[in-house]
Amino acid sequence: MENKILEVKNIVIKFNLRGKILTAVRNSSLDLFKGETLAIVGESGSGKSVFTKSFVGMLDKNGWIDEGEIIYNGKDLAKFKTEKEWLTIRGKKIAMVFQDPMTSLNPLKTIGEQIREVITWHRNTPKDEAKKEAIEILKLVGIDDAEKRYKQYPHEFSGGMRQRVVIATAIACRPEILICDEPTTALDVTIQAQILTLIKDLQKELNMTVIYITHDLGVVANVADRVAVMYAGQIVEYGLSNEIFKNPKHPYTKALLLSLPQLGLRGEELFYIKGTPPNLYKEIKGDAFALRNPHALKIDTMYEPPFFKVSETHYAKTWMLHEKAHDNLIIEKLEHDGKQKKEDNKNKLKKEVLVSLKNVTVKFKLDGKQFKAVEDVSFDIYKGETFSLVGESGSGKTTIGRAIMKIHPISGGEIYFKDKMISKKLKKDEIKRFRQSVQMIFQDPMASLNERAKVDYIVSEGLYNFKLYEDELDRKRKVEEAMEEVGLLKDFLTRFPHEFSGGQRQRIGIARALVMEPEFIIADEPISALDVSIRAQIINLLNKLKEERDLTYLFIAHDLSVVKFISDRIAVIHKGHIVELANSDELFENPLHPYTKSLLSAIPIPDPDLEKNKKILIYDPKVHDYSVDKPKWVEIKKEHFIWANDKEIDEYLSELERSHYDKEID
Amino acid sequence: MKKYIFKRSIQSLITIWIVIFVVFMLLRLMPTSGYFTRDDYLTMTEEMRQAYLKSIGVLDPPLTQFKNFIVNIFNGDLGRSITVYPRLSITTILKEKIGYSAVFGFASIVISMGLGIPMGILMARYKGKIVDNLGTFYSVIVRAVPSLIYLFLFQVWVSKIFDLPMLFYKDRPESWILPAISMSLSSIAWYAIWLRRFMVDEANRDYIKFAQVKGLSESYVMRKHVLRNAFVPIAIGIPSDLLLIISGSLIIENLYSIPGMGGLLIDSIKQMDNNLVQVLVLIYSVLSVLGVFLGDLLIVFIDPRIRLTESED
Amino acid sequence: GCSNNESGGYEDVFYGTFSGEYKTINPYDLSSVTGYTIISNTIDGLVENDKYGMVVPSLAESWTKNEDDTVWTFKLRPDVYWVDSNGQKTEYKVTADDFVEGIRYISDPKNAAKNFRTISSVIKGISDYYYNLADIDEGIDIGMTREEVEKSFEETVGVKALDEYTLEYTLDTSTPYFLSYLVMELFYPVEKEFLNEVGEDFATSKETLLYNGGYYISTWERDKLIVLTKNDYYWDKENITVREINLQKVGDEITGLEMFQRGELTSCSVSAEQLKALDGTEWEKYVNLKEKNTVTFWFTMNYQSKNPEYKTFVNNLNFRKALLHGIDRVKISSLYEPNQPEFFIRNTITPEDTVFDPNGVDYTDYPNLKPYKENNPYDPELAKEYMNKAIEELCSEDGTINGVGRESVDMDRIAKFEVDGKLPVDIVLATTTDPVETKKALLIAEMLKQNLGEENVNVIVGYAATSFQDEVFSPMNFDLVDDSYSFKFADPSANLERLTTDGSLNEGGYTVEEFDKLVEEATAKSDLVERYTIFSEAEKYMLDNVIIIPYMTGGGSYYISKEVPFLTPKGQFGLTKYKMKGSKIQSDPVTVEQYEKLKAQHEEEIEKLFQEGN
Amino acid sequence: MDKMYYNGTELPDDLFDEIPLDEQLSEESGYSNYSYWRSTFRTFFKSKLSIFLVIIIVVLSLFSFLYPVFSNVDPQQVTLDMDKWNVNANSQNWFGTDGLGRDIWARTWYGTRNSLLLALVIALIEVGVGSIVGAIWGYVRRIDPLMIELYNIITNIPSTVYLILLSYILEPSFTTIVIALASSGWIVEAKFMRNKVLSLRESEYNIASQCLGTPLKRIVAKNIIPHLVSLIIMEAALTVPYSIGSEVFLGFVGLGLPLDSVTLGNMVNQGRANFMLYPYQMLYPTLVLCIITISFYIVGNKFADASDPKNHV
Ligand SMILES: Nc1ncnc2c1ncn2[C@@H]1O[C@H](COP(=O)(O)OP(=O)(O)OP(=O)(O)O)[C@@H](O)[C@H]1O
Ligand SMILES: Nc1ncnc2c1ncn2[C@@H]1O[C@H](COP(=O)(O)OP(=O)(O)OP(=O)(O)O)[C@@H](O)[C@H]1O
Ligand SMILES: [Mg+2]
Ligand SMILES: [Mg+2]
Repeated sequence: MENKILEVKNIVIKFNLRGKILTAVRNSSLDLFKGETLAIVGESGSGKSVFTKSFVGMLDKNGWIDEGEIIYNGKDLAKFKTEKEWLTIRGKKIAMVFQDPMTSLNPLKTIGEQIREVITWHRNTPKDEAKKEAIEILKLVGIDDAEKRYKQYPHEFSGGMRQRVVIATAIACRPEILICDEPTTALDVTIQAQILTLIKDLQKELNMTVIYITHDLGVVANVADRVAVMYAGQIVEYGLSNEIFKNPKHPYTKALLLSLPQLGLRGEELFYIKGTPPNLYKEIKGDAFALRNPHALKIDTMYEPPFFKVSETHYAKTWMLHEKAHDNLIIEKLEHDGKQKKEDNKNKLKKEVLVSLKNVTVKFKLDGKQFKAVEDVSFDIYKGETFSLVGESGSGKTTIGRAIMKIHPISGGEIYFKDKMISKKLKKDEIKRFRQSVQMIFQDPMASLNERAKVDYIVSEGLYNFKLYEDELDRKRKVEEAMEEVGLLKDFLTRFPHEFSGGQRQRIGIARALVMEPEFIIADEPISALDVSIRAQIINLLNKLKEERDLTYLFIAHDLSVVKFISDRIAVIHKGHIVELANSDELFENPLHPYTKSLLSAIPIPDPDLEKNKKILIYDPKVHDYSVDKPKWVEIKKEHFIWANDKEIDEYLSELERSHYDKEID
Repeated sequence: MKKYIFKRSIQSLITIWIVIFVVFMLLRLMPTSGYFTRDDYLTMTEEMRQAYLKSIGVLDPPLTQFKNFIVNIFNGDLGRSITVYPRLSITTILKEKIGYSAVFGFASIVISMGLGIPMGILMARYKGKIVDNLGTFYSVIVRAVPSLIYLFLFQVWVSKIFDLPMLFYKDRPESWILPAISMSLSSIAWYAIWLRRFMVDEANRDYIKFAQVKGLSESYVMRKHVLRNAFVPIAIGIPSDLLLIISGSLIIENLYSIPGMGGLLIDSIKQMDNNLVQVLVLIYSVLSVLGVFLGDLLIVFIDPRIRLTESED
Repeated sequence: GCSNNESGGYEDVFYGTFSGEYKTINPYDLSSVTGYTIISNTIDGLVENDKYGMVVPSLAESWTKNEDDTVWTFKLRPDVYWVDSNGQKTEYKVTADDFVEGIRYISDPKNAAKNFRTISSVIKGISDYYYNLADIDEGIDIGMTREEVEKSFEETVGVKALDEYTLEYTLDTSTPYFLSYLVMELFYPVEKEFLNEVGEDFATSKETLLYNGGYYISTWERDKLIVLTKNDYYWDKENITVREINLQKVGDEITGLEMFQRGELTSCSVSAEQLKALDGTEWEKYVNLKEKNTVTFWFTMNYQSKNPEYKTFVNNLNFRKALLHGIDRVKISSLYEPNQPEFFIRNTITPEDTVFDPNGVDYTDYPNLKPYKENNPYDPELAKEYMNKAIEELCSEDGTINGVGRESVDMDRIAKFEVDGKLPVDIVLATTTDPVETKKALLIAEMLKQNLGEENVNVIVGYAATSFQDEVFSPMNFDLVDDSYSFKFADPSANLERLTTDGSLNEGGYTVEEFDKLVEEATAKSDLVERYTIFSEAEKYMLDNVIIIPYMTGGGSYYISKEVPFLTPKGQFGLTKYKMKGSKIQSDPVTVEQYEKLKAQHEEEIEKLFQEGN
Repeated sequence: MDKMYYNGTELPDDLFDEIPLDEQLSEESGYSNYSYWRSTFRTFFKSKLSIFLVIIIVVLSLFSFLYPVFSNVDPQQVTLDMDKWNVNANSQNWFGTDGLGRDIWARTWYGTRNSLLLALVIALIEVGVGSIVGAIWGYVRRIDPLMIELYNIITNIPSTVYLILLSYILEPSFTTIVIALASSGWIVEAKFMRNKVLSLRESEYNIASQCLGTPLKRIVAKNIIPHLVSLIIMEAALTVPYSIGSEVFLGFVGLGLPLDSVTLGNMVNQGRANFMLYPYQMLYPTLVLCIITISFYIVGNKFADASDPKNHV
């Protein structure tokens, strides 16, 4: 590529943390070319943010650039000391957008003012002119009614809109480089897709250079011209988007791609990366990934590999590319396995109803006002199946799970478990039986374990509550068994939760549920807070346990790609209503409800060619006219339910016929 | 919004009622002999004492007394003091005293905001530097050392050093200085410390980092973002502060002989001047409840987030 | 600084202080020096004292009395006007009616006049009138309504306005010392119409009071500042030499001396400790000692104590003698006056230099009392001896107190403890939380322990935190208490009558029939020598039997002042001594030397007066 | 690129053999050595000032508690010898004597012991009761309106009202003061704890415990209280200077402990009366008092900082 706009050379970034030095970025280099979109991918803690923050001098106070150069416009930014120097760069030349749109805007200032002040500040534009310009920019990022919106406060905007505002602020001064640090992680898939499109469009329109940071390889395929993969503070592989996706060379890149659930097949183990990422306090010797690489070479543990050239644009930092190394076989092996098992997933559902919700409504009081978080929801969960609940954030998924768990009281309808009504006050022994048979796994492994208790107590908590053991020895045995089952070592029992990584903690959470020997487990987004390389581990574990213990799952997620892989049936929930419910395959083949369609269209595909041509459907609830014709919950096809009014039902029916016809033709 | 104000006022009213009622009933627990000074008690026969008690109405059933009290209040009659200022109407007492406390209270608020806020800003701005350390040192002293001690030493030494009068004289302006300053000593620290704390908290927020990334200079960010936002929680307390200036400071009014409200409550409790105690408790609780209420309202106006949650409903 | 003063360089404002307790200017409800100062300077009574202590006419120009001293008639000074708080003459004149109205005011229990009891047996019918009203207020049916009783005032109560300027008092018994009552505020006049006009607000502010004295209250800021300004319409305005009396409130007495030194005050008191600190400074030469006064300090013993050990002992004369001899009054006095503490001890109940018989003989010099007056009973050895005697009489060999067993004593707020019925005897010494009182109590406790033997007595100091009356006297929660009483009028009965078995000062619950009889006998006598002789016998009885233990006079504190001494009225009781009439304030404090000189001069003049008089 | 050599070293073939995956090692790599308490203490003790002050507190407390054991000077011993009254510091009476010849050095240490004891007991009660009530209050939604009302009421009634009433109902003593001072403090602590608990309550691990059927008792004991421990320590440390200050104040308004009980508050107030003459009588005890209050105050704040995970840097 022609002209380098930014040249980063051998950057080492260190932090002083609790008296110890931590190396967050180890000797990473990067070239950025004008007009391109570079994606930096890597899991949490790999150093993406720190690396890019150093380009705008925004490292936290305890961190510093220890070595290396950042050349921009002939100047070495790494040598900048004063705020004044940075002010010539920040916002004007290099702008940055942070991860969380909820917290990036000052809640006490109007949206417009926050954009306007940048323009005024940098260009001394008079106020009204700057205001006009700000409104233009708001329009540019797709905010309708910009004049009115200009005067509103951040809290009057939805998450997606706020993120647009943040981006608008960042581009207000037409910077040359825009760094987007995971700008979509807090957003729902569909909105995420919209923001990605926006960035792409802006980049073209303003001829910016964009660095896009994400932990999700799937997302990258959409935006990036080039991709750099980071692991443990180092860039381990970079190349053109296609090269990375089609021909990954570093074992970590390969493993990441393989473990994407999009590629997995239901009823079969996903590929997963063992172990957990290294921590950066320790000095890393050799290849950081070696400990988790089942095909690691002896040399990996001794020497840090250099970059090997794969093509003019593609380099990878692994000894595997050394001519003496054996070609490894992972990909082939997996593809092979995959093919073999493709048809091997006939489900033998017994159709015995285990959990049943009938017209359940849950209300919350908010500032004295009631609002319905879940309204009139009915479905059955059959014994032995994995039933998934999918929907955007705040749609009421967790609430349904907690209502079943009797954490939130329901204000309407009934919930049955094994034909017994449980949505009323239960007797003591009924409670005991219920708590034993129904367990929950939580979204956030960091928050769901009591930091001040030892793992031993955490796992035994349920046993203690109902005295489910004969003696101390029995309890110990049970706990150890559970730990073993989730693949954790017995030694861990005496440790505290904070000593574990996210994946390990999630497994502790699962062990805690397992000791109770439940029949039914509600898994509330058990993987969404986990690192990419860990997700597959947990999914596999859940699947394994289901097989072995004949468990039934209610699996909650906001992202269809995971769900597709593990679910038997899927319910799509939107704003407290379930809008569609069908068998997994059926739903993917014949989505009817526009919301379901938009969710499906937003699933990232880890293939740049496909992804770049993908069209995202945007769901607009206004398409429904429910003012006269009230919607209802109907079984539109065998085992395919939908929330629609009569008119829509007719439409959906004809749509179904058409697709059936299409298939016939096929 | 209206509904919110309405609800909050009802709630405040209930609190005031309960407080007054509880205090009123507690006061009935006190022995009646406390209505006499030693001299009185000695020179009176038992009959005289009873007659006296009856004449001041403390022998009625408590609920009747409470009713009378409330009825009188609504008629604008706060009653007369019994033992503290025998037979003097309470309205007169308050009229005389509130002025002094209010003037000093107001002066002290002005001084403490005038000094405390800049001090807090400097401390936040130069966190960890000398200014910050000095400010912290000052506030530690003021907050950890019992106020009586430093106020007393301040009075004795400073008046000596600057040759200022040790007592307050209405007609000598220079005698207003020491009490006004002493009264602000601790609130200067209060404003400084909290403003600093809020500013430091604010400065760590994502949107402040984002504002910096936007290329705005540190001082601009400090002024337009950090300071403004940090001032919101400080502002909540201002109505209370303003209303309660009339309550005066016991120690300072005592040390400088300011005839304000400061010691009135303690005196009236010690001398069991029921009427006065009740009125004072009434006033204080109305003011403090009102202060909190106004603080909450103020926040509604300066913090747009709150307005929304209300109007949305 | 004398010389410069003689050329007329006197200051005309008096700067003083007052502390917290001063709350009201109701002339009939006074309880503090400040109150006395204000009222005595703003309102005049019938008579006053001059600078030698002689009774001289004030609003009364002259007076006569009947044969047996029961009817007293006063001729008032004409055309004296009441003035208001602006110093303006009002329409009201001071008339005989105003004096009648004063008596009417204090005789109504509703007005809760302080010290009413002191005069309740002086004026004829006043006591019945008062208690009738009290009964009615309390709801007791006495066969009359309040209105009826009030109407009966003129007939039943012995005070009458014979005409505009003639006033007559009719007394219960022969009262030759009646004039000494008249300097009390209770005999002060109040303008009837004005009183009716202001009603309940009377004397709650400077506007609701009228003045006929040398000054009027021109500023009265509660708890802050009181200013008395010279009354231009005063009948004796030539003698009002200080234009203004300015009293500033101080929260803490601590600051007084400091303020004086900074020139902010005309006069200030000096505590014993301050005195010591002034030693060797330039201020030393200015510190003068106040004359002693008629207040007597004495120990009250509880003869009905809840503490069985003490009760047994206190009813034994030897033990009481041990106490009498075991208390080092000089030491106590030196808490106030370290330089010549001996001067302030007083072992008689009646103050010396106060009551004189027609022959000019001091009552305390009567043979019954003279030995007490002159001898300091403090004698630790004797104390020990008496203590041992008492022990011998009351205890068995092994130190068990006869008839006393293990018991718990509950003097609720003051002390709560167990007695074991063995020596040492527990003694509860009750005191207040006032620092000086506390100090005194601790000192006394130490004395008793040392002088009676730690093996014999154990002193428990109990503190009354809020009200001494409630916590100590009413429930009789004490064994030993130290207290002081002022002497209210010029007759031994002032104290002795109150000390009888049923008297209001018998807080120890003793029974002294013989004493009662003697007092009764004495009061009936109108011949003063005879009367005093019987009183002295009665007093001797109290002292012989150590029923109470007087030990110290009031006064005797130090002060520094710019006010020339011996110029203002002098009086042992009533309000006269607080008058500023004739006062002169020089620009430098009065030195000891100057004081001594003036004192000698003053005494000389008195001597001369006496000789002339006799 | 020639890959035969790495930094000049030859790379033998066998280096390129696969090695088996060590499960244990791969899992261990996620192990973090972070420990909340260790970090808290490390952060705390990183400050030399903290160490110094902790040492001061320990030494002063030890000394004041051991002094009565090893010394035979009776702090209450009055002497009749007037020459020994109000003597300035000398070799025999290190801090001099007071107006009755009592040894101020001995009194200071007895006073320190008593004041510390008083303050610690108050701290214990306030914070103890406060945390337990606060934990329950925060956890049990139903009682919230009631408790809020109670809080408003208790904080609205001036604490002098309780003080006096309590000294009527109870005997005036150490206990009374403790109860009186703690009577409004506990609810303030409880409110503080409640706010913390509210944020803890919604945390997932509490929901998890509920799902496991853990009874409230154990949730409070295991899930809530342990998270409050650092707050409890901090609050307890901060209550100490506050209680000592209150005692001084009570002495000032005449509601303190009996004058013959030796406490720093009483000594300061007694010394104040003679300050113009014998400043040492106030200054020495004041010095000790200030050292204690300031130390506790700073230590409390430092601990608060240290126990905040945000500061574990
Ligand atoms: N202020 C800091 N002090 C100490 N360590 C830090 C600091 N900021 C980041 N680190 C450490 O540096 C490493 C890299 O952090 P970084 O934020 O760059 O990760 P990331 O790849 O952006 O992860 P994520 O996807 O979670 O944002 C992490 O181990 C982190 O703990
Ligand atoms: N305890 C509660 N009190 C009040 N409102 C609540 C409570 N819990 C949830 N809600 C509200 O109910 C709605 C549904 O929340 P819920 O947590 O069920 O959503 P979700 O689909 O699980 O979202 P996410 O994907 O973010 O977890 C949201 O608007 C939420 O704010
Ligand atoms: Mg990051
Ligand atoms: Mg959820």
